[in-house]
Amino acid sequence: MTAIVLSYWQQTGIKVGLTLLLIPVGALILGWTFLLKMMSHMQSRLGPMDAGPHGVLQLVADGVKFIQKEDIFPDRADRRVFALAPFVILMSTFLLYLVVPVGPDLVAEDFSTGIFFALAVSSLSVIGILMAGWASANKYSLMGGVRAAGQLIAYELPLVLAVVGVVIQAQSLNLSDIVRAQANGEIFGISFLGNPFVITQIVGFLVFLAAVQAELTQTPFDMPVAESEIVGGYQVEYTGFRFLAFFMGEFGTAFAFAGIAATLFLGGWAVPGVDPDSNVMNVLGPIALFVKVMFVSFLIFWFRFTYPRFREDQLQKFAWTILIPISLVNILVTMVLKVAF
Amino acid sequence: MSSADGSGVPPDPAEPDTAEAVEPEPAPPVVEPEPEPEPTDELRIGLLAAVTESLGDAVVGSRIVDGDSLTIRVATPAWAEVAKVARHKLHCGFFSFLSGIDWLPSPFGRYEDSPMDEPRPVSTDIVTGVAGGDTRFQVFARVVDLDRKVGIIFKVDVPDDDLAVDTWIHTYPGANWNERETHEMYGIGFRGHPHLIKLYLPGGFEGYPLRKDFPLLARQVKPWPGIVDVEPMPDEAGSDEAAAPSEEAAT
Amino acid sequence: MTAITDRQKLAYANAQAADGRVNVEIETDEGMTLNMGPQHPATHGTLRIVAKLDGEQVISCEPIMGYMHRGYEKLVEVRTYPQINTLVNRIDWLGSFANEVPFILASEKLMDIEAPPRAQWIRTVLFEMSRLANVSLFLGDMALQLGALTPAFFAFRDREHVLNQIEAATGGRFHPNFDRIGGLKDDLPKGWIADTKKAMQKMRTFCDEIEDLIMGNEIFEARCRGVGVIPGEIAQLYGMTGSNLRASGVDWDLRRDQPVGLAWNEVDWKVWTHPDGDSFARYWVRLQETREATKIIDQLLDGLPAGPVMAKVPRIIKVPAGEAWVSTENPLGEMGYYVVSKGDLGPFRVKIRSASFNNIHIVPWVMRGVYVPDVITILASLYFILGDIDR
Amino acid sequence: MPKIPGLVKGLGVTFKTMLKPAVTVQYPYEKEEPAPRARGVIALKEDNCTVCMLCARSCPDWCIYIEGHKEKAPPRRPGGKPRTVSALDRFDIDYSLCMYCGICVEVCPFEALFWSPEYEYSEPRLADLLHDKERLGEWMETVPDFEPYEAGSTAKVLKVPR
Repeated sequence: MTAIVLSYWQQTGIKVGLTLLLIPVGALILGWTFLLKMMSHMQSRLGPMDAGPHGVLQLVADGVKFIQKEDIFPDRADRRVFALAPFVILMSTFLLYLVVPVGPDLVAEDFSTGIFFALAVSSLSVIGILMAGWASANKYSLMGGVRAAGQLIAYELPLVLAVVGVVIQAQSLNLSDIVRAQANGEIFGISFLGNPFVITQIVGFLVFLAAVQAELTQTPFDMPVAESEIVGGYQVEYTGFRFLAFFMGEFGTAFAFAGIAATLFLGGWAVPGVDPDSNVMNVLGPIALFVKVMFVSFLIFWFRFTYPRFREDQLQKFAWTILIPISLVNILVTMVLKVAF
Repeated sequence: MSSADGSGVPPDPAEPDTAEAVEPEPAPPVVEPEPEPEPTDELRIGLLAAVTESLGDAVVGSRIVDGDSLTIRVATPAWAEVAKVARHKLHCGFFSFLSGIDWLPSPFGRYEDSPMDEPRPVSTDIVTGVAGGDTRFQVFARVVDLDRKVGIIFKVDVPDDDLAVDTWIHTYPGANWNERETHEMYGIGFRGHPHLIKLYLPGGFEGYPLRKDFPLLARQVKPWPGIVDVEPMPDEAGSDEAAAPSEEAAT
Repeated sequence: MTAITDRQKLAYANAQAADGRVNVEIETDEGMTLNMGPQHPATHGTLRIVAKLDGEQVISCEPIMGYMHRGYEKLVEVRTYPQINTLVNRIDWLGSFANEVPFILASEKLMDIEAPPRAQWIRTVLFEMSRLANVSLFLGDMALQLGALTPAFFAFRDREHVLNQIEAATGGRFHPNFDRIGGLKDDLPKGWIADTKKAMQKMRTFCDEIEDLIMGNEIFEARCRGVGVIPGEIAQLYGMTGSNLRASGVDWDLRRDQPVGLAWNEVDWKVWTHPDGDSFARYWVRLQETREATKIIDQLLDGLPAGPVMAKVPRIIKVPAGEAWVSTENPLGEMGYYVVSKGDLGPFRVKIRSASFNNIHIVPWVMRGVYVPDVITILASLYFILGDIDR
Repeated sequence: MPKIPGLVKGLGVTFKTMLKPAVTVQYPYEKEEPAPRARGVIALKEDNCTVCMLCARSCPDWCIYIEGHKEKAPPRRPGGKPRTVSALDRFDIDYSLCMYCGICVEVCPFEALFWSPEYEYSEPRLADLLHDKERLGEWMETVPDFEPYEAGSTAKVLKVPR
């Protein structure tokens, strides 16, 4: 079927290029739709209106501005670590994108342990944040970095545990298989919608959303960057394109996580009523996934713009005494039901 | 000009204020109290009586305005005591403010003099206000009893040779910053205050800004624009053609 | 390498030393000193808090101020009474009309003048409107400090209605300079009362929104309940006033307890108190007071007496010698002026007793053993305006 | 009825607000009408000024600078004596110092100063904010009429001299 046969490095090049392109595009889409527009309207404002129709190019303009800016290092910063930190975070984002399938054949790397890989690489960003926090030679940065580390590690667990329920139901760690399991599944014999796991795994979905919110350091879990307390936390000393990298990392990761959540719980690229393995899905799939991603992102940002933030100790308490027990119970129930049916 | 000891450290509050250009005269003996109707305010008369009972001779002046205010001036040594009396005996639990006042007439006025005028005669007579006073500086404070809804203003003279009074912070912790402010603004010391550093001003600031003999620089660097500047008619009063702006022209 | 001259080095060292002076004073062997401000977003203005931390726990802290000290007490000594009026409404710039009132009242007391009833009522209306303008911003700002962006924008949006009405009546949105010895500068323009009532309706909607959006929020409660508890007695000794005092369970409101001639006694309203004394109580009390203020204004506008707005006052105002103290219940707390006059065009001395100065005084007491985020919560809930602290 | 948790109520508030139109006014393209009483800029009616200096003297910021000279004006009534009047040479208001208190407008006994609600006169240079008497005179066109008063008022509505 394939007319063109690409060598390994050509394939890799295209995959890497496309994925790298996805990060800023995803960040731009989320940034404009939700950060600039949805937030503004939730606050009775219009948001930026001048750069392009309804300010669509505002973030591009901001990006250009950031790139022009001087690359400033604090006096006592650990220069190499300081310079590297934003890119460590970007790398983690990049690796996340690799495993998210956007169509039956459209996936950069179809690992059989895809979701496991995704959750593993997402924790890499902790290292970048710690590096940034430490190397800035700033007390606020340090506090932000340490807060971030504590928070991300604490919320890694509910994140993983929430996914376990899905994995049990789908009987696979491969994201493409999870999508197919949802598309081909049925609930009590009703196969019209397939079986998006959000229905059976609603608890897992909510826990996953909460944990994602924390992973992304979005309000109400944004203590690492809490601008009214520690003035931006680990980002406080960054300017120019390094700050831009942080920004892209944050929103790119949000995009990726929304993609993962959509894949795990909302049926991914599958569209109800269309055979998931038909070729048309390679065109329809990305669109379907994009719609679902936007839905999940909407939830994420809706919470962000409505809630105040927790305190650090309350956040930990929330993770360890509420989210983790709930997700453990959820796993148990899922297991029992899985065996029963 | 104000005393500037130039050492950069906050001056010792107990240090006598000798650097004054205008040595404060010993104040006129007693300020004539205006003839006033006898107060009829039972509540405030009672409070005054209670203070007098506790402090005896230390109450050196007082004034009651019916239904409005009670001002009590106490002798300098009794300043700390009067706070205790107010809080524990009169149950004035609410501390409103504490500040100082410099009764020296300002040698500068409102800076609205033409440089061409004769300098105004500057009076150095110290006329103190309500409840009298014997010194150039006074410290006054206000406490309130929220239950009886009555406030008392206490005043105390600050001796000219030893610009210090006792601190109130052991009785009213809220006096802390007020005393620090009074200290930096007037140079009045507060004996027993543990942390009498500057509150508003930078550490190295010299001089005491709220003293009357401390000039307000912002008004000194610029001439007053209100000086009448109307050129007279050239043919009028035989003034010369160069017509230096005359002050009297319009007045 | 970049060449740094000795002069630059010296300047840098001096700057560092000046900055460090405060730190050294409370820095000891252990712990970390965290310097919040003067450019910190949570200190809305230029307050600076130097806190000694153990981890994220505050061991002791010391507020440093004076970055905005304008020397009002010195400035008023070279100004005439009308000129001071425009100066003092810059003390608490969010509720500026309320700053003018006690000063004018003190001057009127010395001159033995009383403003006509219509002026008194309009004064009260504008006073309460400045309370709305001030406190509504607090309702949004405290949420902002706790990380919720949206209420702050709601506050700015709806405060606009109040500011527009203040502008329509006085000509100044922020600094009305409308109060005069003996009355008011001008009467109300036509249609103002109806517009103001509409604005009050909007403010009540705003209060409902805030209640749903933030005060009922479980996260908000978790952040505020039990944080920064101030017992009523301590609050009094530190001179805390206003909503902060009432949130500590002390039923004390100068509007009711120390009437100064304005029209509060003529209408039906309620003093709200809360027994808890924590940050949540302070927020709660202020929200109730915002509602109460809209009710006060509505009632006052309904009963506005007819008549002149200015008493007979000499054209050149000379205040007879004497001393007078007048304080009112301003949006931030008790705002008072001790005016000493010697019969001149300007006062001899004015002691300005501002509310925030005393409200913030309690910070070192209340911030022992709290977490860094609680510092923000407490500061936000105490609610201060820097101009009101530094004067 | 069980209590709706505050977390959900809050989401409702933001969602509802999102569906309502925004209140933003797109400033350079659309403008809000300031209140007629708004203190935007001070306008000078030069003919009415008698160089009495009252405004300059009562200005708390010392930002009004006035110079004048005496001159002969034609008599009011035909056949009368020529009058000596004071004419303005200079009337500057430094808007970089002005704090818009309005005391000058209020003290002016000859109706020479008025408030205009115009506000768009910012300048890139501080020195350009010093408006001379020609500039201040131009503002006179933008001065609105005084509004009528609310019911119950006994104040008289004044007229702006045109």
